[in-house]
Amino acid sequence: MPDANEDPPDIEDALLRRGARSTPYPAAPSAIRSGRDTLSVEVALTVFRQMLRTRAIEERSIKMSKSGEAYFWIGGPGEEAFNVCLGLQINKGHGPAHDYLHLHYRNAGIMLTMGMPMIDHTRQLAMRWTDRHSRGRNFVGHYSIPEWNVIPVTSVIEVQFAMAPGTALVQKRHGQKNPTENEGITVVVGGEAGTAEGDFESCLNWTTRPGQELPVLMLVTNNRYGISTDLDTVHTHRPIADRAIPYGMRYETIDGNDPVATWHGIDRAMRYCRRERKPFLLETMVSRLHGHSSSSGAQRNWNEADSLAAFEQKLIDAGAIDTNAVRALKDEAKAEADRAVVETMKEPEPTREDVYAFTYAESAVDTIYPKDFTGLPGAR
Amino acid sequence: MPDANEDPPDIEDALLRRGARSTPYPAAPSAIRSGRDTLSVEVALTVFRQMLRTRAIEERSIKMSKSGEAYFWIGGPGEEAFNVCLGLQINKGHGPAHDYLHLHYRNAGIMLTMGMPMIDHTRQLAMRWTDRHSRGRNFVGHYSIPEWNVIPVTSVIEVQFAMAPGTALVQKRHGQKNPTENEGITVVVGGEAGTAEGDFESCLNWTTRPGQELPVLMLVTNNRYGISTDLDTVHTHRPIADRAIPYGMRYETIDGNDPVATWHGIDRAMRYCRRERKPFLLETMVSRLHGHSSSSGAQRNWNEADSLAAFEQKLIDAGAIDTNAVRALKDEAKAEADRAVVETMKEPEPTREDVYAFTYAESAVDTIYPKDFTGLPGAR
Amino acid sequence: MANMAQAVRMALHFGEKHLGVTDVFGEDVGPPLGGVFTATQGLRTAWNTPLDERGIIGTAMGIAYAGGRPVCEIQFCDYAFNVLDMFKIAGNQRWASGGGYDMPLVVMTPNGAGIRGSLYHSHSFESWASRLPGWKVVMPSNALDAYGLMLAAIKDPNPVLVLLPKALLRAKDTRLIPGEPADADELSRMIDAPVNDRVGWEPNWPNLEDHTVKIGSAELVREGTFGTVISYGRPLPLCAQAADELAAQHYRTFDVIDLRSIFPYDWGMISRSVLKTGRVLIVNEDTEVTNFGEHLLRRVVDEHFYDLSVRPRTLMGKHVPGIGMNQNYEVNSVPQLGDIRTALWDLATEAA
Amino acid sequence: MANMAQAVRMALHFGEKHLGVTDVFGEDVGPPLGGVFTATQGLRTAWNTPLDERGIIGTAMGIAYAGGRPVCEIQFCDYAFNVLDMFKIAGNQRWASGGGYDMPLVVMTPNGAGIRGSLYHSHSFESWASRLPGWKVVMPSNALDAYGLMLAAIKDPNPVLVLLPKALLRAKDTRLIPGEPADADELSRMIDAPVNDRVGWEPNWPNLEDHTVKIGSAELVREGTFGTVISYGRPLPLCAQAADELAAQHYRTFDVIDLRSIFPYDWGMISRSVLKTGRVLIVNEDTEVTNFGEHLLRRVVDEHFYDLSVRPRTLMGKHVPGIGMNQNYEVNSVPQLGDIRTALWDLATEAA
Ligand SMILES: Cc1ncc(C[n+]2csc(CCOP(=O)(O)OP(=O)(O)O)c2C)c(N)n1
Ligand SMILES: Cc1ncc(C[n+]2csc(CCOP(=O)(O)OP(=O)(O)O)c2C)c(N)n1
Ligand SMILES: [Mg+2]
Ligand SMILES: [Mg+2]
Repeated sequence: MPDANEDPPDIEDALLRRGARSTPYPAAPSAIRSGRDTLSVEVALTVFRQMLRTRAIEERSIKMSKSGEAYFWIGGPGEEAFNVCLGLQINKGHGPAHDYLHLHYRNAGIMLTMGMPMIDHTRQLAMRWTDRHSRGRNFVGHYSIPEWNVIPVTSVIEVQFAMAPGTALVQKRHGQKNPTENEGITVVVGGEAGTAEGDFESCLNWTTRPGQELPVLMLVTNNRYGISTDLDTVHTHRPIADRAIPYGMRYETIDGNDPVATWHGIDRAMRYCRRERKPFLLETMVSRLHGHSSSSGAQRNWNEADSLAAFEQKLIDAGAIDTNAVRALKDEAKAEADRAVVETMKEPEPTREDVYAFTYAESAVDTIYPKDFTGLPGAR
Repeated sequence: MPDANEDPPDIEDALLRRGARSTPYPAAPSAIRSGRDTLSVEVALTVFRQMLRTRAIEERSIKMSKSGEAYFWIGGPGEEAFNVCLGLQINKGHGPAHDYLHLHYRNAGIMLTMGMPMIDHTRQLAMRWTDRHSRGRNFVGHYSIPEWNVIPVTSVIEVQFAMAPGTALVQKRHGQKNPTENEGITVVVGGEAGTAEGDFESCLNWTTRPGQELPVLMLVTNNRYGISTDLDTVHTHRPIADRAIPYGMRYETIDGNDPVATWHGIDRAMRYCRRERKPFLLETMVSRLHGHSSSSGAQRNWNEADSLAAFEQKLIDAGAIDTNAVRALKDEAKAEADRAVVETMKEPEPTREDVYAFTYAESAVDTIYPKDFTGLPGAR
Repeated sequence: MANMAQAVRMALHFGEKHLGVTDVFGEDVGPPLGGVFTATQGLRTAWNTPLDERGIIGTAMGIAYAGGRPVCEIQFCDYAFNVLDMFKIAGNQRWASGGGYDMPLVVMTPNGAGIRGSLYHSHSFESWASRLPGWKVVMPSNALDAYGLMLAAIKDPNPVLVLLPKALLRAKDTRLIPGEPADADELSRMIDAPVNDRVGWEPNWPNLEDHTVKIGSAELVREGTFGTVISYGRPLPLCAQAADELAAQHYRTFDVIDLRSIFPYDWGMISRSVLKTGRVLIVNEDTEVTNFGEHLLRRVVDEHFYDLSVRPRTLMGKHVPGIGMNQNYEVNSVPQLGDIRTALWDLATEAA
Repeated sequence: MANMAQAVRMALHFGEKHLGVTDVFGEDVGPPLGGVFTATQGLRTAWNTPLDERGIIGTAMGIAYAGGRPVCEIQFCDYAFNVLDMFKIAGNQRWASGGGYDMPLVVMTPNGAGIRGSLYHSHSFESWASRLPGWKVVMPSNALDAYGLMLAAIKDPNPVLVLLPKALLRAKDTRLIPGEPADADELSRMIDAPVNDRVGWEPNWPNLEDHTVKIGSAELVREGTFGTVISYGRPLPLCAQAADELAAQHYRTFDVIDLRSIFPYDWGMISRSVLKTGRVLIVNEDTEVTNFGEHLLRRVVDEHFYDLSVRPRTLMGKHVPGIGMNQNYEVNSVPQLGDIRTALWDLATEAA
């Protein structure tokens, strides 16, 4: 298998910024269609493969949480189309010329698609010292990758929406001073229930100050539930996307279970943010295939639509792939996930000595903690 | 002068719940008009007189803050039309059959119009123990009148919007159980800058839960400034009232400097809340005649439109009142304010012994503080 | 034999039936879930709110203002920090309004570490809460006290915060709540919602009786002479266990005080015990800088400095930004049984 | 001769010019007002925000994440309580992300009572702030230190909270900030915005120099042998004055320590002084239950119990729901000069 983890193949112009590589699958039809939207077979198959990989790591993760290899699981089975289509269109890199990502806790697919190896997911899940995101401190899916502008995910619902204007402000200024680096945007993701927190409104407001509009792509993954609470019981039956209206912000609601629609919905919204340097609110309707988290059992919910199964059928029906190739891809993805877990479980755990590490950055102006936190001031 | 403080005269059907009394002024024309709206002369003159009284107490209050009789002043000169028209239409009383008021700090006019004697305003301003709202503890305009459902005003901007759904919930249930007492609504008032806090959104959201809509009249007094900050620099140039749109809430923006328009705007919104048992967002455009507070000098700003002067002119032009009668009313109002101040300054201040008083209500299940707070547990 | 979650649920039922509770609400508090720890299953007045802690506390205040009797939940105390301003207001409004309004409000929230909850399901809240004048704050360490303190909280006309130690919510009590069936399985059949299909499920409440643990009354759970241990909540059973071990193995006995009420606290019981033993250890799991245990230590020093035989001690959580998910973080951040045993031993054996 | 507000303003100007400060922002921080206490007048990067504390701290964090150098203001610390969760996150994100990101963030906010500010312009915040691991917290008691601590805060790559004693913001220092003109009127003409028409006004900044007060370094402002007084912020000058009075009138001298840094604090200086005097008084104006001063007392008891000659003391604000507007409330709620003098006298004269 090509090392697609580190460097996913290039797709259309949205991806031109990455090195080119051709897709391994011969394309029978020229495009996959959904309503008026189409996706080239090349892109469609890449999306499909990344969706499969995402599903594989999620399912393996759930298994880990049940087997005792890990403890708590939360993630995004059912959101693969959204995660993958977003991950493929990110302007990846470090600093304000590139996109900043303020993510939710169901976004493994974004990271895998951007090139994060699966083991960087399982290390966090298994609470290893090698966990690059949190050194075994945080829940799974709480990523942090400075090189790619992935801001540390925190469990506190919606706070990422209050931070997003800050990164976007720096990006907008950076682009004004450096016109060739005027494409970076801030991408912020959260669930629909979380939009009831004031921070969601803060983001709407702070990104639309007159003359100071900010390039923030606000993404709401609407799975219609906050844990057990049905959205329809706690929120007026209008789309979350309507929240953009009082701010004159552009908005749209798309079917996040349809990868073709999702690809283009994200593309339209992103293009607008990148070029206009203004915000966009995009709501994607998604499924929650394994409930909220391992705390609610993480059993598969067969009543929810499965974007992956549907897309597989669609690609087969269109002659873009055959069942043998699908099986091979699935096996590959599962094997990749298994290898990550095996490797992970060999790795060291944090120790007693690590409790305080990384509390403070080195400081030349602090007489007590010049290097890092070392216990109470002057403690022996 | 009739003791209008305690019991303002009745006006039209909105006021039928109070005892009848006739107005002292002969009405030459039959109605005062503004656009398509009209107000009977009787009502117009009552509004006018209450506006004069409100202005008188505010101006006297500013003087107190400058003379050393008081310290800090904040209030509502420029919002008289709004305050008076609202105060006259409140369903006054105690308990869920009547209106609950969650007020802003510029609402002296509401209280005077509802019948609060001026001295209950100046006692707080002069920090007397006789201050019924706060025992000399809080800033002026931070009213609290349990008998009239006036919830304690707090300086923390916008929190009243998070509390309003609670009183309205009790009212709605009460009305469902007691169909003859199904008219009480919750009235919540705040400035336009404060709508940037998440609590404003909490109110929009919590009052529009499907099937659980709540009778809350959300009022925004838009004077276009938060202290020194021009709304146009920190908020998209759309009406604040648009914030109702994503929730399917009814909304309107009215000219709060026009008492006729204001009367009817409030009447329409209130009628809707009372009858439909649902929320309404009403934005009133108002003036800020003396700046933010005494901290910014409280000088008169002559660039702002003065609803009182304009209404006086309008009434005179219409032949509803003459200049002598206006002068007499003004003198009366000023004298009333002066008397309140003189009386206030004779009254006692709180003492050292009062510091802890009223921290806790009596409790039969508390072994340490059965009556009230008495210092640290077991303190001698 | 009820566990603490069941005890809370039964107390709330008692509150609905006999004490005028009008609303039990919060995120996932109503059907179908009945609370992330099942503490609100089957309650008549339970309902689900939007995901908005400010709305929860604000609405609770409004209900209380209008004469209702609300009990609301912050799903984890870790999520109370965006609404501390409203906690403050709920606590100060009576004072600020010169006694104009009471604020009969109960907020309950799971507290502390011990469920492998990582950063945001491990916070302790009692030190923050103790800084909220106007509030009363209680924390049970067992199911019976949870029942009794919850009833006190409901009856008290002031705002009361009930902190529930997360790690003890599933711990069964050895004692029965008055009215509770003696058989734990029977209780479960009566009041635990079925795991899967809950449509049409109704609880079958036992005929519960009043049992009120008064606010401000601690309990002396062990008696001894070699020192005084003051604790509450999750570490309390560990303190009792450590004391038992030292008593059995080394004949060193201790007064172990379960404070139960954080504020107001039972100064009388603390004071009497300190006078008797002259040795004090205060144990809790909250972070150690500006910790409520330090307040207790200050009171002890204020009033009993000259009665102390040896240095009074605290054993508290480390000053860390969070409790890490890996257990090596947690066991080295919050006091464990071994730490308590060692601290007790040192306290008892230090030469006066 | 600058007052504290001017000193902060000059420090921020120095920060913009030499230390890479990119944004100074908050409610009314930008033109025309330049801050409710004038501390941000004339600054090149100052701007006004919506009335939204969560947006302020959140945006500051975002700016810091993206490589900016933000200094933001919460208009009064009294309004920081709806955003404590984000304070916590700003403090824990480095630890939580295993050192992935620094958080070079400065938050400044006026603190404490003394301006007749009633309930909501009188809160003290240092005890709350000291419970935020990952943060550094400083509080100057004079203009020169305000300048020096603000520069340290800006240079430090960690989140630093600068608490400014409200009541001292207009207090002039006797010393000059390096580069400040000797004539206070001249300084005012150069950097104070005109009261009325500000259109076109530009400050004329003096050529300021670096002067950094390192975080964690206290200052011994009085030396003596009869006791150790530990304070900071608003009560500090009162402690110095009380010490001077007792020295002049009764020949009782004291070490008076201006802590300056709340966290981390200068334990070395405290420890040395306590060893010398054996008598300790800790003074601040925050409410007394779970007060940072109680933490300091606990440290003293932990490490110097057997070095103490007499009971160590605290003098703190009362546990009240608020500071009342009428001065009779305030003077009986927070320590006054007379209270401090009495406490010092008692400390010095208690028989060992
Ligand atoms: C501020 C805060 N309150 C409560 C929680 C507990 N909690 C975790 S996830 C969740 C539901 C989130 O629902 P939604 O925003 O729709 O996201 P989803 O999980 O459906 O993707 C809740 C209430 C939290 N993490 N943070
Ligand atoms: C939560 C909070 N933040 C900041 C303040 C300080 N403050 C007092 S009034 C005010 C401006 C309010 O503006 P607006 O809401 O428009 O009301 P207005 O004063 O114009 O009537 C501010 C920022 C406060 N009182 N509360
Ligand atoms: Mg959801
Ligand atoms: Mg305004």
